[in-house]
Amino acid sequence: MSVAVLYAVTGLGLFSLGLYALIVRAHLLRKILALNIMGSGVFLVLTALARRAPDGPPDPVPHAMVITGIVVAVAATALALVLLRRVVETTGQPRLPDPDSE
Amino acid sequence: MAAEHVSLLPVLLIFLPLIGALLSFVFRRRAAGLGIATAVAVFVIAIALAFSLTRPQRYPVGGWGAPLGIDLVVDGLSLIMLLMSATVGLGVSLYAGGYFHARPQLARAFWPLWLGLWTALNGLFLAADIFNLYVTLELLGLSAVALAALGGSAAALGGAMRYLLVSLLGSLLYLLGVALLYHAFGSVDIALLGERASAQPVTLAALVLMTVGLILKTALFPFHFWLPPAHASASSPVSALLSALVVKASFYILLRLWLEIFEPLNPGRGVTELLGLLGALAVLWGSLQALRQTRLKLLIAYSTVAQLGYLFLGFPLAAAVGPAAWQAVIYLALSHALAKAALFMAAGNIVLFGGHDRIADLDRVVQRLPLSLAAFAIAGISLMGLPPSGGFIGKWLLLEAAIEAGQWWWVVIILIGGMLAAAYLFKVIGFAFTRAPVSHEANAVPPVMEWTALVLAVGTVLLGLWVSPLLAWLATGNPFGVGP
Amino acid sequence: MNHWYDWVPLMLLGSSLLPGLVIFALPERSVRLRTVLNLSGAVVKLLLVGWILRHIYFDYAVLFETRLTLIPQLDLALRIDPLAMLFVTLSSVLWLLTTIYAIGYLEGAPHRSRFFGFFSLCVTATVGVALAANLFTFLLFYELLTLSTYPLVVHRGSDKARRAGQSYLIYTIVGGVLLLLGTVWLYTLTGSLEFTPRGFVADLEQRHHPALILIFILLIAGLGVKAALVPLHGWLPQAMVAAAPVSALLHAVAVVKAGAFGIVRVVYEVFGVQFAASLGVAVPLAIVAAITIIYGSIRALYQDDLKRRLAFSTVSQVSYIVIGVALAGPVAAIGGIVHLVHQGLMKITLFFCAGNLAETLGIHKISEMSGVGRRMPWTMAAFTIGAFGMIGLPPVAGFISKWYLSLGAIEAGQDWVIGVLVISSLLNAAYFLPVLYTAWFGTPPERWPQARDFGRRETARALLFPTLVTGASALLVGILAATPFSPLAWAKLIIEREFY
Amino acid sequence: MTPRGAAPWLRFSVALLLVGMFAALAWVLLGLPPRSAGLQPQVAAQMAVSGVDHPVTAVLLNFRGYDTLLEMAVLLLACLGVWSLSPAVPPTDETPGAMLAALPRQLVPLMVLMAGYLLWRGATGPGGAFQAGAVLGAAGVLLLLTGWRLPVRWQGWRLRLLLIAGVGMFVLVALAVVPASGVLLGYPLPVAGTLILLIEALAGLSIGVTLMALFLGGEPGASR
Repeated sequence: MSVAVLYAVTGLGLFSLGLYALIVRAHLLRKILALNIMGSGVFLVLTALARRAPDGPPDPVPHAMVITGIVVAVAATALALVLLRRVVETTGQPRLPDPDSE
Repeated sequence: MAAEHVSLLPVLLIFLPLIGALLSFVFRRRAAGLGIATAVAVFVIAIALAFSLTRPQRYPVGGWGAPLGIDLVVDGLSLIMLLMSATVGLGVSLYAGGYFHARPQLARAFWPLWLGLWTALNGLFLAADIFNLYVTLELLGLSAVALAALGGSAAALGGAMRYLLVSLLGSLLYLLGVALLYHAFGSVDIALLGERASAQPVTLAALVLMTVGLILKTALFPFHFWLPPAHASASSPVSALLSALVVKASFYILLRLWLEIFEPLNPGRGVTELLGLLGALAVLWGSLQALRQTRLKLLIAYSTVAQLGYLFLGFPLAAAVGPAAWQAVIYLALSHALAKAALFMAAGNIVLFGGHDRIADLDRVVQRLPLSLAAFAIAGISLMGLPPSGGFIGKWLLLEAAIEAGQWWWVVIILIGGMLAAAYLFKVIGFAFTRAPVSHEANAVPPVMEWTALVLAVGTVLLGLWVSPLLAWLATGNPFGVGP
Repeated sequence: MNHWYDWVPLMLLGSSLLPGLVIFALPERSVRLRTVLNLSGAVVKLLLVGWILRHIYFDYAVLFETRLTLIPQLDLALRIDPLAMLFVTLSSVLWLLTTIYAIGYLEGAPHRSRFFGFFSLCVTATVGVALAANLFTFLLFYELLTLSTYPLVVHRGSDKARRAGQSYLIYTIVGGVLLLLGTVWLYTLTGSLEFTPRGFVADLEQRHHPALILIFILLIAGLGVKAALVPLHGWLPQAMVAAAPVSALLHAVAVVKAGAFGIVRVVYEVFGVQFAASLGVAVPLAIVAAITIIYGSIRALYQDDLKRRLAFSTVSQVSYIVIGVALAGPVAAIGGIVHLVHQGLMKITLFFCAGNLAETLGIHKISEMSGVGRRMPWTMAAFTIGAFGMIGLPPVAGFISKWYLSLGAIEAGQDWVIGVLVISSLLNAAYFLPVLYTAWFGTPPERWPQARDFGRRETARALLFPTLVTGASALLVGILAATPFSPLAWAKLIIEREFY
Repeated sequence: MTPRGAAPWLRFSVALLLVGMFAALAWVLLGLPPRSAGLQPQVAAQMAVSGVDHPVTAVLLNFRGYDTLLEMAVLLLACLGVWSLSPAVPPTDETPGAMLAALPRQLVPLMVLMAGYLLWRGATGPGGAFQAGAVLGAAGVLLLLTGWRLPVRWQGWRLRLLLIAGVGMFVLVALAVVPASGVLLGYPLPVAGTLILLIEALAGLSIGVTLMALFLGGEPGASR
């Protein structure tokens, strides 16, 4: 296993861990963090595998994609956090309302 | 590096709403005017594109061309989706002009967000690059969530939160699929991937990840749980946008990937049958839930769950009879967009007028809003699949495909779905005729809101009569390939 | 569509559609404008019909057709042919009369714009059903008819009306679904749905025959809902909750006839009657029709509510048309097709009369009719003509139908049908004669349930005039059956096309 | 109250499922070819006409500039979404301690300088608008944390103009080059470097301001 693939598999691990927390944890802050960890996992997969270029510098395209992805993740996280604050303000609870209680 | 002359119209469809969003953000007081002007312009350009497009066009942004650069592609399928978003978008813009007139606080948030969402939609329908699709998908998701939360009620915020989490999860699954495909085949251009991709584990893994991510966003059963609360608790113009357009976008991506990358690799009947089965369950479950609802907007939202189910019947049917099934599905999607927008608008008028959306007490309201009721009924006819309507044509084509395929179970689902739709819609329409005391506290509904609902509803009837030109447009560039 | 002739079918539709749409938009109080629109629409349609009939009579070669291609091979097509004109003429004449009647009947009632709007839509749908040149177009207008009659059934807004509306919808929507399925299936086999004299499916390979039998069943079941074939008839008696003009035009003529008319089209111009017989589906259809005839008559015997009795009588009588068609012989077919017109005239007369009784004296039940003949002699005279016709007494129109049906049964070698006709006639007599006896010879009560005063006349002019016209017509088409312009002559012309 | 999570059996089955997913995907990754250049050769071949010297910057601002444009729209729309949700967190009146008050005075100028350097550096090495914007945003956050408040006159249209400046300039350039090169975002080579620097400068500024605005958690000066 090359180093590149090792990093990529680590990225997969982060992705899986994040997904676990996203499903299992009820606290919204944890869910938001979980999504961030998943995102980092995907970014790691993208960049790590770019290292497989036989000679010369690594493939720059995935790097550019990751920068784009990070900005998107920052934006999404900011929106999620503010939304979380509003949910806590209106319901008093940092978790999703029961959909059946409408 | 100057490319051959290609039409700038597709580019304008992305940049006009973006510029509109920026301007309406800076010049807040003029937001509504700017928004409506943008909407009219986008609509006109979409129509112009429809009449000028004779063969599919590829537009290399920056002049680089795939795989280094990003290409935009217009073919019949994108064209129909663009027309759909242009028509519903114009309708919603006019409606929103009336709706938000009395709520300037919300209006100034609505216009830039909505125009941003429109940018994302048009960009998405034109994209030919799976990473670019990811960016448009996120732009779409975030603006949709922000719009869904605009209502500000606890239900709206909770619904938006859930929507955001699901949307982000879907995007990440999709992005992981993009990463796999790029690193396996060295391109993110859909056409190149279609040429290079071969049936191997990494392709299958990408297929599964991307499909799961996208059906999450499309709210296919059993991932539909987030849709009804988010769509029902949003403010009415937003509900119309979410149900009519936003969910179609992720379906569109799925369809594109499927047609150009995955289907030629023959991933096996298991995949298509499973998607079809989930679609069938969505039709049944969504309809039954709609029948159970006591609130009008929730009923309409569950109806969306059901109607989205039909789209997935295309997978098994296209595997059996070829492109005709996709034609049917796209026609259904188009009709649903108009009909659902009209329904949510009419429901919005009813809520605005009577101050509530309890179905059992609607009789006090609907009789005094004959235009909205007419819009509701006419749009309902299309959802039931009764003639003359686009929904009828779509259902006819789908039935034809199912019968030709000899797959009778889908036939039964399609027919039962239609009857259930009639049941839950007539549950509402029936109240138009009961004798009810006239309510006293009623808010005036701006006429433009009633008329736009009605015009969109009548649009579904026109879709039932003006079929062949639309099908001819859809066939531009043969987006569904040739049948088996 | 280059010649202006080709717009004629569209004009036939437009003459009721446009007034209908305008009427929807009218405020409740503009009574006069609404009346003018209604009547001028009806008159224009009648003039068009007259012009077309004259045209066909003198120059049969001209074919009027309006066509819009929806999907390749699938057209929205309206065509004028003799069978279509039979139904169009019937509906146009009766629409004018019923409109006059309804204007009188609904004077001062709420929501009249809505009522007349949907009324016009119904007539449009009926004319569309008649003119449909293929099964696809037929289906389209057939469903439109369902949708536009629903508001009329629930128009009163009472709980009872809503329940009736619900049951009407359930029946008709399920029927529509069956029809849709049959139609699409047929289309996948043939690639065409154009109505063609003597049918267009006979050329299909042998291996498709089981499918064709199923398609036939689906189509007939779908149409049978509106034609009220037993056991699909349940909605009809319930729908009697609607106002009298609705019962009269729609539930005695337009809706049930649309079903029966569809059966005629399917048997003759989709399958072809010979081919249907060779598939072995014609005789079962005749048996279902026979059961419906007997069952409807028996149920009618037990109704005290006048409109319900008439409704069950409709169930029974409409199947005369079906049985005539199913017997697969030209003579019986003439009987069946001519009954389309005859039954329409007679039944609308009866419903008008029932409406007159209800509106003038508040009479809804047969047990309240004692001696009403002396109070309302003109109305009851018309009623008597209608009832005699139903029983089949000469010279009223009903006799002609039954005569041809019986001859046809013998010709087709189905003698048992004569037995059915005889039993049915006896039953008809059993449920109509007592009514007539009470009405003419019973003692009038001290006071009527809800009498209204109309001065020297027995009831409002707008109510009496249409009743007398239809009653007289029912008599005249019987007496003048042998003349060249009678419905009978027209039916013979149609049958020539279908058989030879 | 802390919300409880899923039931144990659910956790267990989810964990099992995810382990399976992880294993399957890891196996897939192991199956990828160990050597692959991706698009690196194509990028290298076109570097000369990209207007910059650093490949990542070339991809971001030129080859796939359209992605970057949309991605800046994502950031802007998220900010719009935040603003539409709530007004800014009301500032506290606590005066920071001496240490905190002194810190930004030392650091912020340095950070601004750093941002400028990163921006300029982006043309030839790692760096560019995003890195610069991030540092700028951090400077803003630092200021806010130490009691600095956005002046009222900067809260209205001026702030909004700053927020859209990056996307706005990008859109402007993207369309303005169409008459010259015939294609959207097709920079004419002689001015490509300049245009990219122009876009990057405004983008960096907007990103910094947007990050700071996001940190406020709502629209400054708005009332609910």
